[in-house]
Amino acid sequence: MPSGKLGAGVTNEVKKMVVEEAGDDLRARADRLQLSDEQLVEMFRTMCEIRHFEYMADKLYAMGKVHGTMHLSAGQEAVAVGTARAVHVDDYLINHHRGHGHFIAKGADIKLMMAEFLGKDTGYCRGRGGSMHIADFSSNSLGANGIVGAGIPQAVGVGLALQMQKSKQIVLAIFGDGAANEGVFHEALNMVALWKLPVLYVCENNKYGMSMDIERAAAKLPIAQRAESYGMPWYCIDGNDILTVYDTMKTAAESARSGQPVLVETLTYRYFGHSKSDRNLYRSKAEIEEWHERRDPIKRFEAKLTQAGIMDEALARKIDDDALAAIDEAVAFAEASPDPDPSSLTEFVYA
Amino acid sequence: MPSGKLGAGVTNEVKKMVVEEAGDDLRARADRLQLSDEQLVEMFRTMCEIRHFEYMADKLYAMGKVHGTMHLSAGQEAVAVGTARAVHVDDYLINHHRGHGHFIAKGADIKLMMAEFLGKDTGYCRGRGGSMHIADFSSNSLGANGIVGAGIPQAVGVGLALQMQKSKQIVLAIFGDGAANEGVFHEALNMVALWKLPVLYVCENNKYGMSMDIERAAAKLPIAQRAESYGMPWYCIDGNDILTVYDTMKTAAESARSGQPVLVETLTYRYFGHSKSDRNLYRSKAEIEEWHERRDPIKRFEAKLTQAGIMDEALARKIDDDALAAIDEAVAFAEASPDPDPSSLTEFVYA
Amino acid sequence: MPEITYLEAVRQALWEEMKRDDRVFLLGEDIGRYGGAFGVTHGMLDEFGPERVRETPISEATIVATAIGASMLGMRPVAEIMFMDFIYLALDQLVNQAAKMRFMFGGRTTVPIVLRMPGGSGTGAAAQHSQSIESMFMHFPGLKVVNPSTPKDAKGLLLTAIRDPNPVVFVEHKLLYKTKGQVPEGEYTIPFGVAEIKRPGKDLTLVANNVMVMRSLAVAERLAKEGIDVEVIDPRTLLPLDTETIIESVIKTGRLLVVHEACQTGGWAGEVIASVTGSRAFDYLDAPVRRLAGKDVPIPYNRLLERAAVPQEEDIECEIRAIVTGKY
Amino acid sequence: MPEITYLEAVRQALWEEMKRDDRVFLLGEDIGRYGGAFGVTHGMLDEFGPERVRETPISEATIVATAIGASMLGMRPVAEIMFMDFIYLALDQLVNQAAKMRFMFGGRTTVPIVLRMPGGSGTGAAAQHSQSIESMFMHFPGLKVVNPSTPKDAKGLLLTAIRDPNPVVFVEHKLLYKTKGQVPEGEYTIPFGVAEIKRPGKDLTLVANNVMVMRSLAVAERLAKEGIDVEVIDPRTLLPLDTETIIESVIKTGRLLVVHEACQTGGWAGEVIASVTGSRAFDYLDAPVRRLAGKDVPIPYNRLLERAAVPQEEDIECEIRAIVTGKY
Ligand SMILES: Cc1ncc(C[n+]2csc(CCOP(=O)(O)OP(=O)(O)O)c2C)c(N)n1
Ligand SMILES: Cc1ncc(C[n+]2csc(CCOP(=O)(O)OP(=O)(O)O)c2C)c(N)n1
Ligand SMILES: [Mg+2]
Ligand SMILES: [Mg+2]
Repeated sequence: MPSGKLGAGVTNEVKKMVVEEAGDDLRARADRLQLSDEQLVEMFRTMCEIRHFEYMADKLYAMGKVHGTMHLSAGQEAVAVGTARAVHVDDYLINHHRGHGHFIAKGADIKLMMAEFLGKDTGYCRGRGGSMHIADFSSNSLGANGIVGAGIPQAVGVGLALQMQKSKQIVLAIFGDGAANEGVFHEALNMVALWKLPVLYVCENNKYGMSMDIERAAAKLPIAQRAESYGMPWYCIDGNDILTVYDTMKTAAESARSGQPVLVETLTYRYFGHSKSDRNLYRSKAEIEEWHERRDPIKRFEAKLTQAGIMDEALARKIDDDALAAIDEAVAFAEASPDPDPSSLTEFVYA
Repeated sequence: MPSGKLGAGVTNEVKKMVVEEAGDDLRARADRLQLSDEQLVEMFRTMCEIRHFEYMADKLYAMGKVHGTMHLSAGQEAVAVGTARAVHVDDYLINHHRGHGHFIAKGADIKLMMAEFLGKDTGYCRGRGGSMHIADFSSNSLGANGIVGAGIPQAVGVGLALQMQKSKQIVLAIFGDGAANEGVFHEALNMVALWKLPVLYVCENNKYGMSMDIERAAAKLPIAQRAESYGMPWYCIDGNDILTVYDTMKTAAESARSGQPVLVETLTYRYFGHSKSDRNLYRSKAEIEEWHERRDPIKRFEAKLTQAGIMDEALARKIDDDALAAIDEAVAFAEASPDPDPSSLTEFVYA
Repeated sequence: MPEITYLEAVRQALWEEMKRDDRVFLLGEDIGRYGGAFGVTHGMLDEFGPERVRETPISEATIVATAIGASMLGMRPVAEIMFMDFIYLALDQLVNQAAKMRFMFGGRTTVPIVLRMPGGSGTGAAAQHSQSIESMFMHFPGLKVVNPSTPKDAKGLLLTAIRDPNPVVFVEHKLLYKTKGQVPEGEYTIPFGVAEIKRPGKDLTLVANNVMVMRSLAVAERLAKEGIDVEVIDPRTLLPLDTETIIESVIKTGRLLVVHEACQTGGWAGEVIASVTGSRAFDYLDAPVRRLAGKDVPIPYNRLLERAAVPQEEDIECEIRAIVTGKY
Repeated sequence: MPEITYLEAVRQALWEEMKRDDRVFLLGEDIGRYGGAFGVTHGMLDEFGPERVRETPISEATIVATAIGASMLGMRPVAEIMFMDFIYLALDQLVNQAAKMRFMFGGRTTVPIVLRMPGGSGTGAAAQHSQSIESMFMHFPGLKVVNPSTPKDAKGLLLTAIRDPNPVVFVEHKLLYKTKGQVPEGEYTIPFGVAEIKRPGKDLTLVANNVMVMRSLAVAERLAKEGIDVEVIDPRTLLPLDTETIIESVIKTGRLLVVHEACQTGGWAGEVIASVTGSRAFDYLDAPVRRLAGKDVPIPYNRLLERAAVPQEEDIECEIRAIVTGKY
């Protein structure tokens, strides 16, 4: 049983954005979840890689090497990794604009991601898509979306195809708290519930849709309780506690696989501004620090891993350094890559 | 207290579409609702008028006098009249495609309605709109809509204007069970709840959206329970018992007037096919007869009025005859009216 | 060759392709027992079952999104948008998503969906059920826009549409459903981007789509008796548009008239005219190039107004006379 | 006259009109503290408060519907659609509702709403945040389409838009926000349907909108030194479109080139060209009428590809030379 509550309204806690992580110690929990030390460490490593990717992206932008905008997910690493590890590698992913972490967690090649981010011909989308449109069809990553909420109804079609093809795969569809106010959220949840499609919806609630505090955008919280309108099970969990995420997603994924779609809301926080145009006028320094200090998903996981003796200080540093090195390598690859040839402009409009 | 249940899931009954009408006898109930005999009789009379209007529309269509389609509301008269009498005459109405009854109940001039239905220049819309687009801005009837669900979000704007203008009026927005699956339903309910707008949403659940049985279109019933996603009160009531409708709408309207929007679902049934193209292949004769025989809103009200001695057989017949006569008069007026002058075609595109 | 209606031709194409390729399925509102608002899919539910003739809630945006998602997994969805006017509800999915995906993703995916939608006026359905917006879709690279005027074209082009790897908007016309025409025996397809000269002529090139092809041909036959020889060209697909055939014709006739029901301003006639007047055909033009199109008004309910809103045979005839006699 | 940016001009118009008329209010996403994605409404929340600078959830269809509903009760809503590409989500409300209501209802109501939306490429925002679809709106009778290229036009036309009783689509361009220009002191409005000759000339008539006006003027100045005298016309409003001014100009110059960033196929150049070649100006044409427009592709992310997708100064210069020298 996942530690997130099924159904029961955790409204008040959510309103205060205070969600206590499950109490039981890491070791016991990992055993129950049948997670080996190697797996736990790999999860930590991937979180570090995502964190470094995002800070590097920000740095490259500041250095004027990026033409375009970006939406960074630093602070939300536990959702990406905990979810990706809870589903099967061949399950499908429909991503959203703040999707770097989910791609990396699903195993994307950061070299090709970085190349796409810098608009190079070696990138996942041959430099045509950029940060907002990274996709990797070879690994069933169906792509990110620049239109908020637009991937939510597309998951209905992916789920329907899987059902018609009698596949055992599911589709994981990620979106934000703000996206849940688009009309397609309603149309899609009704349909997946009605048709019993293998869809796992994950709402990354990072408290804001751009500058809009969720409490000024949604009439009732948590977002996840909206699933009840469709008789769909839902969870609202601490998205910064990776094992809570993993645990919940395991249960949710199996439910989806058996034909009962689920909506999971993960409470988390974005560290960077919404995008390059953000001056952070709508939230307080104190709030941002609070999340960095007390709720950082990586620090929390690192502390537990070391407490449990699964990782020591030195290993942690090494893992982190290796992750950074991998990012530097990706940047080198991307920078050394050629731009697309302008004469190829009209390619790919039609198949 | 209305006889409809607030919140509590009447799901099962709804699934079976068996909703018992409130037990208490008419007299006691009318007294509690402070409805005079005159008012009760007027309500009956208006129901008869709507019924005759719809049958006449069907007849005119069969006679080939109508160019275009129509959506008739025969069988749903109690919703229209019970609702219209529960709100204030100057409250706003946003209507849907099956809207004849609501217009008549709001006091529209059936001559001008019939003229519009026949596409005459004397019609409410100068013959430009027809059955699907009748509006009467002089009486705050903001018009019907040919796009299913499109009026639902427009009510947000009307409610917002009323709030900004510090008006005491509310807006009544009518839509069907099928319309509740459009994305704008979700966007709009979230906003009216969030902004505490004076909006009363009425979902006329007549069991089908065109040929689509509500159980094949909505993942969970009743439709009204969807209001909980937004913390909005809701009712699911017997829409063929006019006093239950009146009673519930009174309470709901006052709630809306005080800034707490409400969603009321009225269980009813459409007698005619969806539109001219309907061959009724998706529902059984038995079902249709069942509703005619056991649940007809006019028969039920007539029986109670006579039982209570408020109206006798003879008066009932006279009222019915007068209503029919009024319709005949409207037809005569419409048929005697001129078509719009083709040279006026480009008028009204711009103000 | 058997004679069937335009409606039957569309159904035959769907039916035969579903028999041939089990990745093909239909989705939309009331397409099952009801057979769709115009009866196009009548009988298909019994033949193919509710999985492949999938009825949806009234949620147009998600109908199109569902087609997109399924197509990315190798399915071949054909969605019915009950009336063309309703596509606005799904335009983000069609334009920002389906049309742009292949390009945004660097050619690494395809979105093979077909959206069937009846357009046009003439049934008294008024402003929200009668629009002709095929021109709009031409402005969205990534889409293909098909617009048949005969049963033969309808069947052959729909088969091509379903097999095309790109998103295709397949525009039908309400007034054509009951019209009859000969259709070849057995399977055949008609390529996109190939206009058909429905009637050869030497005095004037008239380009028209769907219902206007029928009306223009009727007028052309009448005028032929007076020695006015009109060449009637049906592009059949608006995107890709076969400008070569039109340019060649104008070089021959020296005169061009484009006729469509869609509102004149912003209508596809402008695209045809710009393509011709910017081409080598310019030097062969003997007269101003003209267009006869729907008035710039929403479609009215009243029968007389509705008729006056779009080109009728008498309007076409009068415009042709004006051009050939140089009087306007 | 004071010099201000295009962005400040838009804000000034909103600010002054909200001071003058308390029926006017703003609604949209992140238009408060954030000031909108481009900062246009920055500072207005503090001045006018959250009621009149109303931030909404991310629900575009209902943003437009809310404006419609409020306008029918006498309010004057000005909604911001953060990026033009998002309007597809609200197109049913804009086209089936706002544009058709007055007509459907027999002239008994008006829908005075303004939708501001920035369009255009050049910021690396890729396919879903860079489209130019002003042409599309021209095809929807009932709407008015405004598209200013200078701070002066932006302010004067926005005031006119807010006071207009009809639904108005007000298209801004991201690359123009920071451009500066002189704006008259005090209140002034600019009427719809009146093109402005931004530069008189006698050799060729060049019609362009927003960013392309700027680029065309730069090229025109360069070519003037070589004695090639280009007349640059900015329609300013695409609907209504001032075809008379363009026709008069073509009668004078005998040559026409239309330049826009929007994709060529189905773009508004076709409308201008059809209006001219169908008019009395036809007899004065000395050369094929040409258009130079965006390539028929979604806007790519990569800087070089993005630049190649829309007309640049060198492309405009080269096209002008080709026309005046008759070489193409
Ligand atoms: C349809 C649409 N509306 C608005 C935007 C602009 N926009 C981009 S991201 C964003 C906020 C989305 O919030 P949320 O869904 O919570 O995701 P987050 O950015 O917080 O991860 C907005 C308003 C958009 N891209 N698409
Ligand atoms: C957006 C849109 N989709 C589909 C239709 C076609 N249509 C007209 S009425 C209708 C059924 C609506 O069902 P409901 O909302 O229950 O109203 P009812 O007709 O049952 O009164 C449909 C599908 C439409 N007019 N608009
Ligand atoms: Mg968010
Ligand atoms: Mg219904």
